[in-house]
Amino acid sequence: MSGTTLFGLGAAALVGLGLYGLICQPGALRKILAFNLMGSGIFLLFGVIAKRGGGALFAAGTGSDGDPVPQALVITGLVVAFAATAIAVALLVRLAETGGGTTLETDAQDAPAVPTDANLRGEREP
Amino acid sequence: MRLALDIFTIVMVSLGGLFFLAGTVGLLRFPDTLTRLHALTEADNLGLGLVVLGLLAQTSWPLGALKLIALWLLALLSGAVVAQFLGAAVRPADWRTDDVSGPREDGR
Amino acid sequence: MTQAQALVAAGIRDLTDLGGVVLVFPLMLPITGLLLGLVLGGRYLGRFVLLLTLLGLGAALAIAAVVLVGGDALQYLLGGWSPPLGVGLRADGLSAVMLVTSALVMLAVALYAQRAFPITGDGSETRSSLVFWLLLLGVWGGLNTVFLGQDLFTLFVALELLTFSAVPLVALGGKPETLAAALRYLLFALLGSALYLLGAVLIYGTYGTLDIALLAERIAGADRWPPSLVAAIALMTVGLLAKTALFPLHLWLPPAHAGAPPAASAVLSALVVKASFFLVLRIWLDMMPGLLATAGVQILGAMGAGAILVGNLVALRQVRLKLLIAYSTLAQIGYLFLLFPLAAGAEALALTGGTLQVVSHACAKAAMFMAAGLIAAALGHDRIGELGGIARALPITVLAFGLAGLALLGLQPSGGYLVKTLLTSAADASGQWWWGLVMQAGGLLTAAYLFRVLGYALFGPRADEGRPPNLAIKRPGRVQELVALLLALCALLLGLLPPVAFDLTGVGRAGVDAGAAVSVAMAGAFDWGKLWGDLWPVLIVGLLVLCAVPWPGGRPAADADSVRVSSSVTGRAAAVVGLVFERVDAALRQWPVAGLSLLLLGLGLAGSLVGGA
Amino acid sequence: MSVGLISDVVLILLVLSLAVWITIARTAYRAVVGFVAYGLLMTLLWVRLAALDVAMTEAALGSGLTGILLFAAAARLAPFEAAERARAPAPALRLLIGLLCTLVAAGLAAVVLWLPEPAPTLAPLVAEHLPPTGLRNPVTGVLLAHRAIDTLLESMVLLPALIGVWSVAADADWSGRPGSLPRPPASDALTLLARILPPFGVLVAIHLVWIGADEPGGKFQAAAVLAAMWVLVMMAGLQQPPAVVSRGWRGLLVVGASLFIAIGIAGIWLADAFLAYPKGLAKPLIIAIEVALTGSVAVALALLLSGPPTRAHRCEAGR
Amino acid sequence: MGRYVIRSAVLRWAGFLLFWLLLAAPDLGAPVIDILVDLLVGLMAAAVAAWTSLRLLPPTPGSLRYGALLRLAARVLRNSVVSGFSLLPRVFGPRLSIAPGYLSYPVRLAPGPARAVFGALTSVVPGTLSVGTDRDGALIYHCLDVSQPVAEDLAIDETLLIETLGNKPEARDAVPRRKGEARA
Repeated sequence: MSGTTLFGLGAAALVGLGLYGLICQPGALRKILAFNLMGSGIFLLFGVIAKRGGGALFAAGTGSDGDPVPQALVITGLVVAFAATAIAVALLVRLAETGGGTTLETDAQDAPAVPTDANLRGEREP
Repeated sequence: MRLALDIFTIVMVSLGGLFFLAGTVGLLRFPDTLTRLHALTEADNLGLGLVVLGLLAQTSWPLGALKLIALWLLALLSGAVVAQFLGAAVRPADWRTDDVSGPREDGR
Repeated sequence: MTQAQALVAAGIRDLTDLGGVVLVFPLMLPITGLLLGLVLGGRYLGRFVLLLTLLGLGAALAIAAVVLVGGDALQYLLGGWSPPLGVGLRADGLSAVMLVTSALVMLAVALYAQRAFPITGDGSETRSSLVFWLLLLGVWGGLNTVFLGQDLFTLFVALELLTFSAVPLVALGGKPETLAAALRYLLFALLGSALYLLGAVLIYGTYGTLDIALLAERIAGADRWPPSLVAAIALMTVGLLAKTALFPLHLWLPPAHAGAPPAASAVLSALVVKASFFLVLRIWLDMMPGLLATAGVQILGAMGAGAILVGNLVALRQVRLKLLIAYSTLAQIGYLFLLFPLAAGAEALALTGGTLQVVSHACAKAAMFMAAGLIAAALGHDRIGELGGIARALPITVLAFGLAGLALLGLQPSGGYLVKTLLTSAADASGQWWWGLVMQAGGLLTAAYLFRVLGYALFGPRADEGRPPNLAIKRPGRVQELVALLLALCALLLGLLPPVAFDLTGVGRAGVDAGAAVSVAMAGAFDWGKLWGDLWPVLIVGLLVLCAVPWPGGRPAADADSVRVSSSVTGRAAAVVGLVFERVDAALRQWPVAGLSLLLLGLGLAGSLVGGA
Repeated sequence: MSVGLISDVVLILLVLSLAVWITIARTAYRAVVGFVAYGLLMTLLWVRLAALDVAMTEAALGSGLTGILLFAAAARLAPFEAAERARAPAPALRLLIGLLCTLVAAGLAAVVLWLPEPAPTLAPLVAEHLPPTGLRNPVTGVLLAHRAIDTLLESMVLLPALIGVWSVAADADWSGRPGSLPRPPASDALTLLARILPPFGVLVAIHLVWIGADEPGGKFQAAAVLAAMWVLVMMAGLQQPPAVVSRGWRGLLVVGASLFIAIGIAGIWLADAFLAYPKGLAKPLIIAIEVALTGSVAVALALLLSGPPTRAHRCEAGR
Repeated sequence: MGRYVIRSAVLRWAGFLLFWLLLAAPDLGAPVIDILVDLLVGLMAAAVAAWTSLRLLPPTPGSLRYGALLRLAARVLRNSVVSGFSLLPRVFGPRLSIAPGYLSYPVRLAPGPARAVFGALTSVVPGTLSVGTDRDGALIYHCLDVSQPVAEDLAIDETLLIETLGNKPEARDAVPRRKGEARA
């Protein structure tokens, strides 16, 4: 078994772990962490596939020998994952500040209040 | 000459390794966080310095050597800062004093 | 040919000469608008976006015209690089329909929201106006990219653009409940996109390309499906279902769509959930038509049926109008997924019906949310039991709501009627009568909650009597009312379009003659016998529901949920059934349970595809 | 068993045990500490996979900036953790979900083992189509030429995300400055680092962009380094985060994507396709786009970290 | 703008240019035009870095005394090595011969970059770690062995640093206090 295949198996395990955390962790921050874990497993799989498709094609002169397409996709994906984490953290911190707690296990019946045009405009003004 | 340089490298790198080992042993044996911090950061600083010194004999002059030295200085700086940080964070409460350095400078 | 027609034809020919580069326009218009809007800031943002949506509608109509007249899909290679290395754009009939629909709804929302997200007196921007207008553009850009993209990874980025723009719209109100709804939406959507991306990796690892057309060729050429392909399809499908909120993965939808400001709810319900559905369609119909022959379509159909039944029944029990509409969206998403089992037997009928459902629901649901927003703004609340007399104060708004409801319900000549007829005949043609039964039941339940709302609005005890003046009903803007009404009329009169207009659906797709299917469906639609046959069950349901509504001077509406306290026989029966479904729904909407459903659904889909080819 | 394989085994085992730690750690703070270490190990994995561009991005973005973001959040949310633990799903449900997740992971592992041989690849195509761009780093070629639309969309994705982060502010605070960055106690050590390190970071970032056309490096790595430096300066209190209403900063945010789109549209006439570069001008144009995008992305990343505007800074807003 | 600003701007710019050359490691075999373009970019990059540095760390009027700087560097280096080696028997010895404790050192340097440099410099030396400032503005050190003459050593270091920065060190008015008990 090659190291690349090994990393592929590791990626599968990371996805499983992340999936478990995302579903079972009660706290939203832990869910966000689990999402990042799962994401890095997926990116790692991209890396494995890039390495498999590489060979020595680019060995000369460029210092990289993978399939560059998945590598480029991972870079894009990393930036997207960071943006996702940032929004999630901002929402979560604000939710905690406004007294909404940090779990998402809210009961089915607590319906949100109606945001109307009127209270949208001025509701947070003192 | 080549041989002398190689021997120098080997000695220095081994000595550096010894300090890394000392840092790790200290990390395990020392009683509290602060003393462990001493062992880890400072022994490793010296260890890294010795390793860099050993490698200087192997790299190209002057670019490679300067690069190594720059690397070492950066590691020293960040090591010292991080250690001070951690130290300030774990300092016992009776030594914790509230913000005596006055209002921080703002703007620029 | 008249002179005007000749002029139009000439214009379209010019556009055809321009070729696929016109596809860049719907892609870049919202994105450039977002960049400009961010720098320009608040002052003229609303007007600016309105202008953009007008331009966008023009572009979408032009593309639709070119596609329809040309009779073939438009293609464009970005940067001149051809797949698999480069990324292509492609507009077939389906894309064109989606482009036009989204541009239309965007224009309506931009008109509607002028008053809700206005310019302040001193010209400085406010939080909600900047966020709303810019993210509206973000949503639009994401949608258009989804409709035109041909590369699975580009589509991933587009979906994320869409999600990141849609989620903050939900939280615009800033209350803890809406923040929680937004966070739940975001995290579940992220789970969905992670699964989708995982599928895309496996596809790349198997075929070395992410281009849908190339993949279709390579997959069709294979003797049997490799395991990685089966896993990829299951992962991508289930990820997209999570983002569409197909039952039972709908935990995020009701609070998110009900908690957003009305203008945003309209976009979210009408368009955003359709984007991920559209991708499921692309994958199952275009990338891998062989999937239609597997048991997977029955799973998707069953989920759709579950959505119709549970969504409608739970909608019936809602206390708040916006939540009722949100649950109605859940049910209407279900109709979309009936398309898959039906397409296996009768593709032309099912696809035409499904596409029409997207359009009709988009218009009707946007109109409903807009009307509900106006009602909530006027009353200061949206509790259904206290809507009494609102019809007298806001006749146009209630009319818009009612017409939109009729369109969903499926009475002639509405879009809903066409959808129902097409899908039912597809069910007959493919010998799957049970889906037809589900649709009939769904229609009656829709009638029930529609009449419940209208009953309160028309005949309920006057809620505004004896109110202090500061709580008196506030008049909405005339433009807002008219926009809602026009959208409702669009949905209602969809069936009166000439059948040739529906040919668009089939462009770029062999064997789909949508125009013919529609003409057959509309034939005899206005026959009195047929009309009566459709009408009497609805009327009976309406009467039954009206029995449960408190009349003026009757029972006090202290408990807003009249069905729960109803003493009539029908009320009791409905209450028991409703209660059971409500409990089921509440249990399914717990996060771990929804996660469990997701895993089971994914594994089930993978199992149903193993061994197929 | 070769040395390389042994180190791979050790590396992946370390990564997996850290992942388990992140999942089961008692507090979120510990989990985040684990996550930062995990990110550093992932960087090593990427080096082992011969993807230096990705390794740099992972180190700067996946471990560094995400780490700061999560640290700040974990510190602020620590008081809620007791309540969270009480809401954990029932053990039976957890067991069931755990079993299903294991099943999914096992299935994936099997699929990975069954991936077709020889592996399909676009590497030869990229090699063939790299010369017209004048670039020598194939990853940059894919990002800026062959799949330019992804890069453009991705730089756009940051803007709704940023607006989304801003959107959770209170209405009255809109004209304030972002205030979510962790502010460690006024400490000379951090200030010293924030005074000395950033110029070097700037040099490294410029270097990464400049060589990115030909060697590993590029705008995202450079932008992440720049953003980290700026965040350091703001955390040490040497500079205030900019107000979100500031037009100048917003201009910086959009300049990269705007230039990209402008050059892309010009390509319709000059190079016969949207997002195509005229012959011979490809490399200079790509470098121009990279430079502009670096600035925009760096500002976006730093502002994403800085969070929504807050009341605390309202009095001095409007500059 | 004083002359010292211009002087330190030029100096820093040159230093950053050197660092750039280290990073870029120009290939002298390349075509001349490429080398020139690279150099141009390097000049600009160094200018940007120097500008950043001037903003973050404004230059002060005094000029560095290079003799004192050398002596300071030598002393820190020597201290590091000596106390580093003295650490070895403590760590590896059968019983830990350490006497950790705190020490409050009333520092003469004004708060700001100079004091931070002092804190960092002394933290590099094994055995002492600056962990903050106390109420009177004195630096708090944590020492591995408080039985060593740590405060005296610190005073010598500080004097050298003050000299390096171009100021005359004033005489110490008081012996540094020593606080904290040995905890072995």
